[in-house]
Amino acid sequence: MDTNLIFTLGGIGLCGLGLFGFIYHCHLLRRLIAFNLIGNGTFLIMVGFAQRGQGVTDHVIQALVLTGIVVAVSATALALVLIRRWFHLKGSTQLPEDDAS
Amino acid sequence: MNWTDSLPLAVLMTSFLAATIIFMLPEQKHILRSTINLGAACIKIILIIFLIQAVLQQNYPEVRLEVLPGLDLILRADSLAILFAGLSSVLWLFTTLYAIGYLENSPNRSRFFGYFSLCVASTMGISLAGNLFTFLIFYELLTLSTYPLVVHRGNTASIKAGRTYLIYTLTGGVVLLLGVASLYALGGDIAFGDIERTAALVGTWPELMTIIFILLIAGLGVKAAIFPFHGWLPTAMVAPAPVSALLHAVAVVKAGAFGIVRVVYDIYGIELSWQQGLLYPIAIIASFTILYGSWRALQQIDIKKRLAFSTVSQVSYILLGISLFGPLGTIGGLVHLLHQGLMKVTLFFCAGNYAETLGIHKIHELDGVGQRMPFTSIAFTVGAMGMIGLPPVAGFISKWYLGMGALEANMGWVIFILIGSSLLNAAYFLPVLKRIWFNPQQGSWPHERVSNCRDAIPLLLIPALVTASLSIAAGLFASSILSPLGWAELITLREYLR
Amino acid sequence: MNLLIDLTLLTGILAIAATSLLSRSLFQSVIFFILLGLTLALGWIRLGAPDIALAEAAIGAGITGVLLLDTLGHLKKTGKLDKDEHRPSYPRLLLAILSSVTLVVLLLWAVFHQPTPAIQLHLLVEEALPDSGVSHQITAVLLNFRSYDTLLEVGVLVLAVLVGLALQTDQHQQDSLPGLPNPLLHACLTLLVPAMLITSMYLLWAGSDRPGGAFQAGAMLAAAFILLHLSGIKLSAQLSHRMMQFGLLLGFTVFLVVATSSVIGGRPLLAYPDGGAGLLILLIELALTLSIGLILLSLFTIANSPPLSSRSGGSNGH
Amino acid sequence: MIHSSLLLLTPILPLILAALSGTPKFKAHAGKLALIAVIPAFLLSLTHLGSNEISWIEMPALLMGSLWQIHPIANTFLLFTSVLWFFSALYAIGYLQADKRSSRFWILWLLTLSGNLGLLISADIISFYGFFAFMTFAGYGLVIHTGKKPALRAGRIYLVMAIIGEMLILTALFLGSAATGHTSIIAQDIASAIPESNHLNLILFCLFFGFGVKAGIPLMHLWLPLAHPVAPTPASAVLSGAMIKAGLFAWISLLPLGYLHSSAWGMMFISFGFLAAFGAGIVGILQQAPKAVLAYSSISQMGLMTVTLGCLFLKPDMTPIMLPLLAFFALHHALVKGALFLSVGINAQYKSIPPLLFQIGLFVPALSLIGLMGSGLQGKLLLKEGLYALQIPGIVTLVTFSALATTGLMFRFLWLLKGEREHSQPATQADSYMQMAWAGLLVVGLLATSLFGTGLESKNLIHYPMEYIGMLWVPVIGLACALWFVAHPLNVSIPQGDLVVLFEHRLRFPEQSNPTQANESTDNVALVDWKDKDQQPSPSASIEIFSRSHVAALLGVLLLVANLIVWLY
Amino acid sequence: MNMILSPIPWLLVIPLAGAVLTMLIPLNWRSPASMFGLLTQLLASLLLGYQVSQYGTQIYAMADWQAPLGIALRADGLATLFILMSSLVATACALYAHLYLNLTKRGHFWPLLWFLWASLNGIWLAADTFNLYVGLELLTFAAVGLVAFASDERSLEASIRYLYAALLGSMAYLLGVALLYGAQGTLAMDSLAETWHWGPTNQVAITLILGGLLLKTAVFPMHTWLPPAHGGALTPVSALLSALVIKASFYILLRFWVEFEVYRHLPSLSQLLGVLGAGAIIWGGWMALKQTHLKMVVAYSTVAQIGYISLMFPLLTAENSEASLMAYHGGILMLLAHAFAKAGMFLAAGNLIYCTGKPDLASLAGMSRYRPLNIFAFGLAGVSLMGLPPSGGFNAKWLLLQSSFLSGQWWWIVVLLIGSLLSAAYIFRVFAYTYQETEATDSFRRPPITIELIALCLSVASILLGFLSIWPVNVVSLPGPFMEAMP
Repeated sequence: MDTNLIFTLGGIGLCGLGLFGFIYHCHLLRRLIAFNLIGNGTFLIMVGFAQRGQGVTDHVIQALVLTGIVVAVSATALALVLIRRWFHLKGSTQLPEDDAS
Repeated sequence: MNWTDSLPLAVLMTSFLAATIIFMLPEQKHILRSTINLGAACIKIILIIFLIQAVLQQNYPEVRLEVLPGLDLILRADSLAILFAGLSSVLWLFTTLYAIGYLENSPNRSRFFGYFSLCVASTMGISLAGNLFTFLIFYELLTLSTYPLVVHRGNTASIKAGRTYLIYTLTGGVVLLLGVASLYALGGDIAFGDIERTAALVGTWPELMTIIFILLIAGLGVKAAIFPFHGWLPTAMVAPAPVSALLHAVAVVKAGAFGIVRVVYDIYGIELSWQQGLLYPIAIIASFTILYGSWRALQQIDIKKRLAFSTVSQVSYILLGISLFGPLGTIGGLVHLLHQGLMKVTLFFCAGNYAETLGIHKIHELDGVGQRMPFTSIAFTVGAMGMIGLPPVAGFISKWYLGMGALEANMGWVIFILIGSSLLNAAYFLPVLKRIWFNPQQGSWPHERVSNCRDAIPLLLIPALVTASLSIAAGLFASSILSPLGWAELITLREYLR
Repeated sequence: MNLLIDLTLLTGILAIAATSLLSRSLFQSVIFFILLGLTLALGWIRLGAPDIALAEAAIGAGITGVLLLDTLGHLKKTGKLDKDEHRPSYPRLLLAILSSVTLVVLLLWAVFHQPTPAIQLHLLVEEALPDSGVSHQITAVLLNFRSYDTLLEVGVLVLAVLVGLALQTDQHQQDSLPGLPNPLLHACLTLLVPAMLITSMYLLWAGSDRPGGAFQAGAMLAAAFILLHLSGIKLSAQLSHRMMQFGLLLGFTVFLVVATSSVIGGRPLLAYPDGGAGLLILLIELALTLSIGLILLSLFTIANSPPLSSRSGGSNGH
Repeated sequence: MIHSSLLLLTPILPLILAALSGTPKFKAHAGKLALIAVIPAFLLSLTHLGSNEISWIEMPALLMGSLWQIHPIANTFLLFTSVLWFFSALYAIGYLQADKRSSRFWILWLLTLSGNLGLLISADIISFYGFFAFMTFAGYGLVIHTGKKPALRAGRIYLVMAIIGEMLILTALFLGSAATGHTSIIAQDIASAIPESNHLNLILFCLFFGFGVKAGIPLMHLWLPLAHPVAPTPASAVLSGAMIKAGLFAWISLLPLGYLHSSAWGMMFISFGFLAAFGAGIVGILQQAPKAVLAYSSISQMGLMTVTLGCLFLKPDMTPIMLPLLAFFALHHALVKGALFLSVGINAQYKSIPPLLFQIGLFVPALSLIGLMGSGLQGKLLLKEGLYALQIPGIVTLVTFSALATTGLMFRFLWLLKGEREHSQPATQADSYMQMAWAGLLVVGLLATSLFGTGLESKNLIHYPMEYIGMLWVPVIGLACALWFVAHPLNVSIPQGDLVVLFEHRLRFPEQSNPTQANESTDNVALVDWKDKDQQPSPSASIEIFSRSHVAALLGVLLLVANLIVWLY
Repeated sequence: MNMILSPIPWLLVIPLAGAVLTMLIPLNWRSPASMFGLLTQLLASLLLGYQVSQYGTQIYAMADWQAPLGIALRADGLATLFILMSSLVATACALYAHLYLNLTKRGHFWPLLWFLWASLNGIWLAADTFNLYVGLELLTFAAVGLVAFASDERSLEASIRYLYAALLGSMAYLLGVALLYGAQGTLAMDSLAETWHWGPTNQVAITLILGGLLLKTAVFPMHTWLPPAHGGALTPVSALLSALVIKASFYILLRFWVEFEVYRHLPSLSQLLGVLGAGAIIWGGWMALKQTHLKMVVAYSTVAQIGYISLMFPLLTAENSEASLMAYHGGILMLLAHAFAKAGMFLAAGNLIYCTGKPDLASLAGMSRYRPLNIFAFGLAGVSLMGLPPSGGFNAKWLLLQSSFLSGQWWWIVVLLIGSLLSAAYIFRVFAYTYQETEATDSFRRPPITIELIALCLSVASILLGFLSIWPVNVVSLPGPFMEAMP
């Protein structure tokens, strides 16, 4: 039971929670948060799992996670731009209910 | 590389290029368009003459293109190909001429003639195809290029008819595709005439090859309008007359029939098909279709519908001929391919003339039209006589050979089919002729077009007269070497001596 | 002891995440989300990844949180925030539970059957580090070994702004939010902003041999800019549009130019000339920091500004 | 060379003239063209008269290799055909003077003529069949020329019967040609090959009934008594005189006469022949229209010829002797019957003719037909002599007795003409064309023996007066009976076409409830109704109705019969 | 070979530089600059095509660091073909957009297009799993931007939907990559393939990657985001999205499938993909048949076509190596034909809508009279989509059929055939509308002939592919790691 494994498990939990939220929620903001949860979970898994395998601190994967975080924030920002536009046009915070995710 | 080798491609390209140019032309350039159309048609005929020469010298020009590994696109002019290509090219010329007259002052001519040329191009492709794959390609192309012609009028009826047409032909195409694909899966690329390969396959997988045969025939049978698959043909009658002529006389139904000829003769080989017992069912279905088509034709009151059902019946003559094992039956089937084309096109031209000049669509409106439009009526009479099978019109020649072929193949009962069909043909054509010639005119014509011609306008009349004369000539001079019969005999000779 | 901390953190993370997801109030969700980011930063430190911890705190929690909050505020202002939020349907709940449970089970299964990796990439990194021009592995990976990824990643950032700008359709938009006339904030800012700028510079500088780097520095810069923006000092309005754009693109452009120059010099793309790696990396990082700062700011302002109505756009076609 | 060109011209000249007469320029002179049209045929037959020479012309490119030839038997047929058509055309010029549709009539006339002449010179079955069909279908136009209701009905039945006949013929031709091993289409070869065919009986059946339609054998005769009265008189003349012989000619060319000895088929022919000879007599006597009587007379006479053919199945070796006799008898009948038909038209003009001449003109052909005068006497004697030589018991007696029927018919005919003169019709204008034609035909018919009988060993009856008396007793009995009937009228009449009436009613009935008909648009139906009430019924509607379902029914029966035969043999 | 002559870096640099440049220079300079870019890009693609077909697969080490540590680019036959395809289609769409959009829109369009193109080229060439992730994200953003670009409600909704789906997909992919890295310690595909071993970790990783990519490719039950996105975007964008963008994730999937020999170890997953494909064919076809808006028909058609392409997966598993090769060729050809045909069809559809001014089918009446050339273009594209000969679509279908026959998986034949009937049904339904003649007076706008010609060119290309199929088939069969991994 080392740190890497624990945080990997944490990542798994975050992913599970995030996926649940992403599917379950209709509200676009909530889904965005859920997405970010998945993202964070994934990052945790990336680092934790890789380091558990390598047995040492793995800088490569950390660099990748950095990239991932930046991408995630861009995605969030982009989504927010769209959501706000959507809200502005339709006054709604969710998409018309014709499908799930 | 002989220069004649590129001829098949050139034949195909004349129509393709014509189609492309016509599509590009603005709607108003009628004269230029007509010139291109007719010019292409004439060039094509000249090319075909060259091809005939080549084929007579036992030299079969061929063009090949590798499309996929082990799968070639082959254009090859053998004698059978020339038979069909010749018919199509000649009839194309006249149908074009007719169409120019028929569509005078109507909209959308650019579109019409473009697809028209495309349709002919695909017919050429069908006739010159050197293997089933190539055949399939052009066969489907034909479906596509005729659809816009069927729906050309754009009213609800024609769109509905177009849908029916598509449902039938595309389903047929799918079945055909299935057959062709499975054949290829079994034996790879089989060129037409390579019947030894098929024989080997049949030796290995007899049941499978029988199923494939059925698939192929069923797929092709849709276009050939054999019995359960004939439904599209009468509904497609809403198309303008030149299209009906084209559909019924040259392109579509013949493409199906021609395909069956190819499958039976050049894929399976006539002897093999006979030994496998594949021909007998075809004979039965064809016979049934012959009688059924005629029977339905009797019940129609619309001229074109009646002609359509007549086509259903007549095309099966070709199949019947194919299914009779023996040179005479083969000759009969092949020669009917041409004869029926000539005669049916004549009839449709005439029907179109009646509709266009006097607005006549129904049979009972024909009373006394012989006085008003004698030349058209003469042409119609010739066509009808041919359909009934009276000499010297071409129809008799085919019927004669079919009958002889049936006896040769020891299928005497076929004679009664022929006789019965002739009876029915007489039953539905003679009353029409009687109306035309002997009934007095009833009131005024439904919709008379003002013109100072006594008959239809020359552009409409001449093609009808020419094809009528051709159908007489084909019968009258049947024994000359370049007649359809002579050519069919040549093919048959080569087929059976192989 | 460490285990205990780890487990506590784990529990905390999961609990906060769950709260953030399931909380009735959206505001609460966002707050908990930010909290999660901070907790995660701790976790990253525990995982031996201070760089990520920094980035997580600055970007994951900070910028994302600000963006979310700002949007939330905007939604709140129009007052329709929770109105049309109806309970999701039952099948959807089922689907959600099912898929997340499947995912978790799969992941657990995968994690507990981890094989020993055949390749030890970190050894290769150690080996190649001297040639990379920097002494910090992460920076080496980001800007030398896998600089191509980074190039594309900056592209992603630029692209996000670009999309926002394209949607905005009109460059001279007025912000909907007025500046916060909060004197206290103003006072804080006078202290905070310079400090943040310095931190940012430091992070950038430190990146070559210890945790820190362009992204963290950029995030810090952005935070400063956003604070300024919120306090009414609008960078985007003051800079000319062209300048702003140039600033946004500076990092990417420099990166690209360096990359291309190596091709022209006969080397593979992005290969630094011998000995020039350190300098060039620094140059790129500098440009990147500025650009990232501006980009994140732009993302904030773009998201912040209401778009023009759709009628002005798309006059030509659908 | 000259023969070849004449052979060619024989069928083609009428065709060309038909095309010409369609043009406005020649429209007015179409009748004269019709006169010219027979000239090549006539010349051809004259040049071959009496010689045994066979001229032929081979056209390998035409149809499936055509062979046209003229041989002695055909020559006889060609001779009377051309003569009869010539005089009938002459007659028709007068007959149609007031007819607006004469143009159409002449075109059809020429077409029919072409067919009729062509079939006589065709040695291959394809041309033969072609010309035969041509004649049949063009002849339809002649039958319904008047466009009146009975004409249309007759035309309809004519057509239906003709088509059935055509199809039977075609079957026979298929099988016949197949019998030669698919090698030959020459009639002669086929005739000789038929006995070897597997389908011998089917072929004979088809030939017998197929051509029997034209030749008017019982059951197949239905159209004859209908068509003849309604057709224009000159058309009736050629129908009954010339075209009816086409059936006989076909039999002669295609039946395996001389190759096959078959008592069954012989008896079949003989029994049908006698049935025709006597049955037609009885039915004919009960007719009301003079032309109908003549039509039945034709059936009766054709019966005699059928009998002769039947005899040849019993005694094949006699064929070469009998055929010329038969041909001559046909010639006689054609000319005389033609004259009789023409006299129906002349009947109305009796006032313009000296009474004595008129009476002679009526009686001479009648007597000739009975066999008491002129060519009839000669023909009948020759025929009987031939039959004697066959040594088939009873035949000659029965043939002799058939004169009874003929007498009755002729009496009835003349009686009806007399009635017409007295009662109904107002006398019409004299017409020189008609009278000329009538007179010409009379003379030719009377002198046929001396003019055309060159090839036959003619007997001068003056040398055997007793024979003459021997021939006389039957007609005398017939006359006596007839007079008795005049005194005691029976008040029985059989409708024209006898059996067809039964068929028609039986077949027509379900037509009223034909759903397909009802389904046609309602305004259409209204149109038909209106037409029905008007003077012009919608004839084609009814013919379509007829054809639509009942041609098919007939077809079914036909196929059934054919299959039965196939199975039986 | 000299490094400077290799077109690979230029294939990435030019679009990226193009993106930067077009953002910076004034609006009215952007188009000419882009035109120049298009030209160079085409040249570079052709050069690459030439080099690869001459010298075989090329490996390009980024920043001169060899693969496990650095990032390698790999131009094998498959990648080259896709580069060429995207160059041609993107050029056509770009020219179209230049004529179709107004100045401002155009100004924003160019950088997005260049980013899109860069990401596509990056994905085609990538040989590194994480690099693929970044490429996918770049692609997603560019695509979402392009969708949202129409700035109306529909497109906005579509873009949000698209973004969410794409983000989820990317994240699943990333998770898979994380597991792979954890298990094997490398990200480069070559070294992954070398050290691959089928433990649970890798299986889960592949499942996750599969899921993510399926979502991004819009394979059947996860397709719902696609029709609104593709149907609601501006015409040239729709064309780009349908023709190229969805192909990217599919391409990655294919690479994984073959290079890691997934087909061999998880055959049931292959069958599952086939089933999903079948579902897509039928459902997509059916939905296309029910649409009332022209572009939605075309968009649903994409769903169905993806189904066709997915049918190659179960067929790849065939024991008969000839059959699997055929399936591979068929799938690639289908993909290629779909790219051209769908682009052509979208452009033609866009022209029609431009003419009528309304997006619905019913207002197309009389169109085939008014714009025959355009209808012709639409029809030609339709021919390929229906899989009717002569067309690339047909050849592809032919190969798939042959493959199904040879591998004995006959059930796919049924699906293929039903699918082509369905597609014929919905395409001809559109046709029927255009042929209708109504009394209403025609008030059509006339599009410039050039944009019609562009649509026509693409459609004709899809038809020509039917005659030239041998070339792409040969190119994708060039030897390389990918082909070695093929069964």
